[in-house]
Amino acid sequence: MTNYEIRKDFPIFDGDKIAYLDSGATTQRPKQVIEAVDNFYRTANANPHRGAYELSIEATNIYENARKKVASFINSPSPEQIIFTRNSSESLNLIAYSYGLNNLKKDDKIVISIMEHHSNLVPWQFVSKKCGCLLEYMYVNEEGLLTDEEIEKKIVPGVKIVGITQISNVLGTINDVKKIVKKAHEVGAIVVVDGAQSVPHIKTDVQDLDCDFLVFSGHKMLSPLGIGVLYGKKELLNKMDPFLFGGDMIEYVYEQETTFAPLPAKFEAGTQNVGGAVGLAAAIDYINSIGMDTIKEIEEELTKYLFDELSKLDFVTIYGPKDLSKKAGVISFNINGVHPHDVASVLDSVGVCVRSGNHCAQPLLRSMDIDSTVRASLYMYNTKEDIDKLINGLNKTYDMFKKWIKK
Amino acid sequence: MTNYEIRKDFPIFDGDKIAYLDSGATTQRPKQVIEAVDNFYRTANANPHRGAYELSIEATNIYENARKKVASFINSPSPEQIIFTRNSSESLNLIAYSYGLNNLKKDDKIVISIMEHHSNLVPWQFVSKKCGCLLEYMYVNEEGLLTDEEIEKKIVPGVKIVGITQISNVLGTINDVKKIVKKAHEVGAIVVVDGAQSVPHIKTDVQDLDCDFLVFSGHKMLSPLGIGVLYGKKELLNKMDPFLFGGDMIEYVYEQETTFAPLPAKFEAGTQNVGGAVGLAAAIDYINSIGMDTIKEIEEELTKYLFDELSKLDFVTIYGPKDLSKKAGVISFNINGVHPHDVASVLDSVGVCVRSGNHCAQPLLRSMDIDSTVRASLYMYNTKEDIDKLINGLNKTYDMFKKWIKK
Amino acid sequence: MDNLESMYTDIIMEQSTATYNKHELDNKTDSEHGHNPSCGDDITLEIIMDGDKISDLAFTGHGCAISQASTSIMIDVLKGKSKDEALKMISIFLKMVKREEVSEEELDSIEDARALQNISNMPARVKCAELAWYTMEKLLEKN
Amino acid sequence: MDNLESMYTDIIMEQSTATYNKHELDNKTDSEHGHNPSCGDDITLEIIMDGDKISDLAFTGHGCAISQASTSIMIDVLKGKSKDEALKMISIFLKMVKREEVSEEELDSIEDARALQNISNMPARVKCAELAWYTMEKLLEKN
Ligand SMILES: Cc1ncc(COP(=O)(O)O)c(C=O)c1O
Ligand SMILES: Cc1ncc(COP(=O)(O)O)c(C=O)c1O
Repeated sequence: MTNYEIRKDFPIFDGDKIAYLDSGATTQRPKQVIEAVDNFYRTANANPHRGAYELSIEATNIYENARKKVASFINSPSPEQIIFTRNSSESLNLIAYSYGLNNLKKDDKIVISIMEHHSNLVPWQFVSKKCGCLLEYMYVNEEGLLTDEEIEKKIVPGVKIVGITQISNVLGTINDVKKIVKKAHEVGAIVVVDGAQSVPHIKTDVQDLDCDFLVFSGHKMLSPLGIGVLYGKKELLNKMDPFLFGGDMIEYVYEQETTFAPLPAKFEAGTQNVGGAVGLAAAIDYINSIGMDTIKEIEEELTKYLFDELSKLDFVTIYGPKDLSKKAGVISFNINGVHPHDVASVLDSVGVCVRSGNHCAQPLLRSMDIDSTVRASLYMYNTKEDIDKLINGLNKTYDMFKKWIKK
Repeated sequence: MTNYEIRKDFPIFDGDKIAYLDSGATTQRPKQVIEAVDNFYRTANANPHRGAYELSIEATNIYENARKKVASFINSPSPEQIIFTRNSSESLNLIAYSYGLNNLKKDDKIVISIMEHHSNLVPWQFVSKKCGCLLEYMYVNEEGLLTDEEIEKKIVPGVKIVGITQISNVLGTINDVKKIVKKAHEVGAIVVVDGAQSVPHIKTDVQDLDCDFLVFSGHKMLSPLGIGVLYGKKELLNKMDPFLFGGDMIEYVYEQETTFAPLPAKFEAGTQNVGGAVGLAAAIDYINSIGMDTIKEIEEELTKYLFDELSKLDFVTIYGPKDLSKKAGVISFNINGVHPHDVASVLDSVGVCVRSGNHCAQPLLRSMDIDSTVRASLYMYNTKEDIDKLINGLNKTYDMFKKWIKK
Repeated sequence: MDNLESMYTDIIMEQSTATYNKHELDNKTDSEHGHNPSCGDDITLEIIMDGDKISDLAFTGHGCAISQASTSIMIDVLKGKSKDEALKMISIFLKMVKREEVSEEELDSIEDARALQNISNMPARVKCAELAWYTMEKLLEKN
Repeated sequence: MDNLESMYTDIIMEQSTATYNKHELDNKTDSEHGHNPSCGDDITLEIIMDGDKISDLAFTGHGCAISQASTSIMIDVLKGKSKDEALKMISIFLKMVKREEVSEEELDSIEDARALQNISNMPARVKCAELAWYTMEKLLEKN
């Protein structure tokens, strides 16, 4: 399938009114996903796990099959290592509260990269304050890359947790997570991988990476909002205390004592978002029907085109890796002297959707000495025409603003 | 509108194959709700709060309008006191972690009723263990009612938190929350009201109740799964620490320090379930179009019919209030000598969906010296025919099992 | 009613109310507890192992007709078996109720427990039938 | 392009790059900080109150053209006003950009700040225009 064919499955592009270049924030949904959820609510909706009737069993099976699908998508050794959450942020907080607070001691170290999204950063500040441990950063070089020296220097004995995003949501940097995991395990640290920007785009194999935890969000991979995933190694998840308490995650409840259910129920309190899981399963089916290889090819071609076209604009500064083998389909840039918010407004007026701001990565931007950028991010349904619209819009913006730009 | 007319809006009842008597677990959805969500994903989907383009602003507005709708539905003084969560369980955990852990000291008391759902019970066990405080119970009398004496006896100086469900999900008991709140405030305690079973069924006014927190779940009031609500008094919410950390709930993020956004964003980390909020708003519109008074009338009539018909079966024991003015449309019962799970299976075979088990209320059932019950719970789309099917099913069950029943 | 009648057969109803396997064992060598949190079924198995052999087996607890019958029938068929024989029978039983493939021969080998085959038509109840067998598996694996 | 051109007018572009209001005040009597976390716009207002009167006002910080222009224009129109006059103008401005009803008279009363009226056609940018005015409101309420 080509991106042009794929695009037809997405109702929001009917009439081709918008060039949607903000898939890093949230993707659009194909009709296959929308219809799967719709159909669930029309025909199979019930509370799973709790009923003694067929409809409820059906809902349970649908939910557990979604879990199996997610497990095989990231090659999890077993489905019960897949915990459904609301989004990546909740998954990361679950790890911080349930693993972090209970395993870190005074003067232990947590190391994360400076390019982490706030969701893989602020929870670690919380843990480090509560536990009296140290939060340290791996910084990037001028190209936005983590060097081997930096990794070696920061991941040292005493480090207990390493947090790393597989792909930066600002610079598109693809980090060598496998290397970082290896190094971390050598010093006895566990590794939390933020796959929010990677799992939707590149084949992710948790056993190959050997990471201890991996999180991602359904809404960044064609699913409905409100469903996220936490993968963890079984021995870690088994040892962890529950995070949210309530219905369905218990075994026996006495007035003063409670025993908890085994994985995965232990981490899923209350009525779960079965509709969301149905959507995520349908999204994985859709992605598999296209094939991760095809998706990668489409994105690589578009990324190169976007990068080349942007590079031709001498009034634009591009941030992050110039070596495209280390860069995913996420490009941050600025028109020199024009604020990204103004750029985004002009682009919006010509039907181009990009994001402007700090992209929930203030420490990274501060370390690069910038306040904000314009970000274009791609997915399988984008086309060269979308990029051409962006480039035209940037030229128009520059024309509008140039007489006011201070040199 | 009559229940027969309402019923036509619910696709799952097409062909009238099932008598769905498990709305206490989760309700069915009218086409208006399903279509609203569907339409959002087809036309207006984007990440709210983060974009600089119209589509994203539209998503933001849709999300904030849903918040306003929820606020006015429960008469919250302002929309920012409405926090969107995943479900009631998450809302209760938010209170337990963020208010409970930070405000309770050794030997303080938490008082909850014995009829609380595990979701308003297990989190308080967690808090009481962490803080070294005492968790005490208000017990019910033989009819499943909290007496004034019990309330007076338990809510005394030293109590800091009172947790109370407005309607029991097992017995249907309607608690006099207003009286409990008054008493609790007299001794300086705050009150957490579990509205999961009440908000969908009876007009709930947080200002009239004067409760400090109220939680409920969208999926028990015609909405999609995956969206819940926490209401809190503004001064409490403002003073509380954030619970989940990450994107969109921050103001400034530095490497070692973070300042947080004002309400409601402070409590909503990461990309929110806008689709879920759209569904909840559509559900509220639907409910308002019927009218809470009409809903109450329909349910009261059905509850009386159900109770009367069940009472005629001499092989059935009914639990909970006999005074129907104190009982909502939730009735637990047993066929004497037949296990509820077997009853539910026979009912299932004749198309009647009820729940059997302990209904996430083990301490209540233990205090009543039973292991489990059959529960039938009603909503506006149920009919006398549903109840007739149930009664026929019960007669059939009794016929099947009677020769094996031990006296 | 087909599924229902094929499930609540006379054998099963009789076994569900039978009490001859339902008691504690004076000289038990081990025991194991099993529980289905969603429905509340709760049983404890007690065993007397004689070397490799299950020389006695009994249970206490409560639950629905299916779980009680399944437990009692299991005790009937496993008593006197060796650990390995018992584990094999357990695995065949579990495959049978989950509707995985089992041969006629295998079905024969689990003796009267075959009476529970039709439970596989009622997914809501498979858990009830499984409880005793999973609990027994755990118990044997410790021994 | 209609909305866009009516927004990025010469007045606004000029004010967005003007620097005469952008500096610290030596004898400030108070200051207030405003921030839009979603876009990163960040300003600090400094004020010299002379009794009830705003005798001087200036700002530092950074942000988009709209927020910078709105801040500079606000300083122009509020300088010399009394606290009450200023609060009234702020409230009219905020109503105007949110598209709530405002009379011709009211619009006149906010002087040059009227130039920002068309921002109400671009909901994505209303926040940018509001930042300075909300910050000023906070500042005055403390004084
Ligand atoms: C009284 C009561 N409280 C809390 C809950 C938990 O709701 P949820 O499962 O949506 O978190 C329920 C329903 O299961 C309930 O009936
Ligand atoms: C790298 C990265 N991590 C985490 C997140 C947070 O995801 P969510 O908002 O779905 O919780 C995002 C997206 O916003 C992201 O890009």
